[in-house]
Amino acid sequence: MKLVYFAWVRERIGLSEETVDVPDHVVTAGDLIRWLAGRGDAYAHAFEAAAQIRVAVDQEHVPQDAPLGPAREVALFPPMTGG
Amino acid sequence: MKLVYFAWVRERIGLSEETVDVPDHVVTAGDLIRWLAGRGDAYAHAFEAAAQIRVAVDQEHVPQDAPLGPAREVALFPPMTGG
Amino acid sequence: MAVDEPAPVPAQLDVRVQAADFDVGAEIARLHAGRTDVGAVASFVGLCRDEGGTLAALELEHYPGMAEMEIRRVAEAALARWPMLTAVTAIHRHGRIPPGDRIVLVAAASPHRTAAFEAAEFLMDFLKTRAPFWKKEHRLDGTEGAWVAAKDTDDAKADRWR
Amino acid sequence: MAVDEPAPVPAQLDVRVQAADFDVGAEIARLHAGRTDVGAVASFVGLCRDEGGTLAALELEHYPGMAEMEIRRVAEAALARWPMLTAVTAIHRHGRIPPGDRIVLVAAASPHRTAAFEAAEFLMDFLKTRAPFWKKEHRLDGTEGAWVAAKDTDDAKADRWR
Repeated sequence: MKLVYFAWVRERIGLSEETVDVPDHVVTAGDLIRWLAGRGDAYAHAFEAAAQIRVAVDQEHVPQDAPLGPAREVALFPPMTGG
Repeated sequence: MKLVYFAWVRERIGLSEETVDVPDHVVTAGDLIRWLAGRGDAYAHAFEAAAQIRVAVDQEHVPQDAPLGPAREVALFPPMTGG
Repeated sequence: MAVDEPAPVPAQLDVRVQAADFDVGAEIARLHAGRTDVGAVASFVGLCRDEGGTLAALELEHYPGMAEMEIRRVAEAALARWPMLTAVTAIHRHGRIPPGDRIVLVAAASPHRTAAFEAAEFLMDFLKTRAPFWKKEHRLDGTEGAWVAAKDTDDAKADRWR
Repeated sequence: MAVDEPAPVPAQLDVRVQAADFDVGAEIARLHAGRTDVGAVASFVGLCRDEGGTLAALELEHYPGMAEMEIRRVAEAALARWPMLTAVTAIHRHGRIPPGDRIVLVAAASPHRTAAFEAAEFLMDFLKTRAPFWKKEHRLDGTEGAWVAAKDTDDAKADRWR
């Protein structure tokens, strides 16, 4: 699964994107955030305020309780501040 | 007293402006409209829907029950349709 | 949203009543040129619209002097109501205006967007119901058109702000 | 106000995400050029604002592809909600933008003004809360600035429309 990161999520992890093998117990977007938070200090810092994190699956916003399904690209980022 | 007319009030009367001597019993803007309506068929037609007529005294909107006071210029016109 | 914070410098107020067309981009740019405290410019352009394909032009009659004063009074009411506004522009044309041409521009600048949007809509609502302009239709077939009737919905929109 | 009258031709929808600046006057003119059924164009320009005199620039990061798609989804929601709209334009810049420069333009055209005003405000409210852009401050003294925090008031504004 391709993961892409933006803004301070990207900065804290130190990567713009990566491809990961996600374990079977990761079903929802929220599961993915919790699993990523356990991958080391940088990830723990990026996802410490997990409820704030926004998720897009194949470039569409989804709530954290949405199943990821056969996602090609999952993006994780802070609340948007455009406009 | 100088009177100025706009839009269909002007067209019905056939004048853009005129100076009139107003009798003493004409105290309010509404009195003026009623008095003007008695000055002949053209005026009667212009002021037949008296409640619709808007009045400005010295270039400020006033309600029909406002006293005219020492007005220099009184304007009579239909509801505005600018913008 | 510091709605009650006074603007750091007096708000810029520009009201024009003119026969000539205006440059929308230049007017909007002028509302924030040379300053960095403006985050938002909301604007509105009103155009001569041909409902039935029968209109040659609208003739906009106005009350010279009062038209400008009344628009200025409306703009000053907007500045009093939204003290964070940094600038307001209102331009209203008179004379003969064919379908598709611009009639009116209002624009309001502010640090934040809500005041700018609200002020622009307020300006249009009161300009429609208070500025002394009247529209007469000229028809393509040469017959005399009607005076455009005032709309109750416009009065209702202005009444929302009271 | 024939709010439920379908537009006579399909509404024109123009969404752009770009580093370059845009021409506000040309964009607004394009929303009504060559047609006589448009009576109203409401628009909004958002600018880079320097709150404390310490900002060198905002860096606007975006999610390429999704940024344009999401703004398009918001614009399509506006066209569905106000079927009388004849055209909508939304342009959002990315990259480094100094104080005073333009960041975003939204504009909505309609026969009547209420739909145009409401749609322009709707577009900004949802563009703020849904379009994947993030602002980072760069300070004049060269120190690294903060990521701009999302505002609860922006969520509240978007929630008004639900």
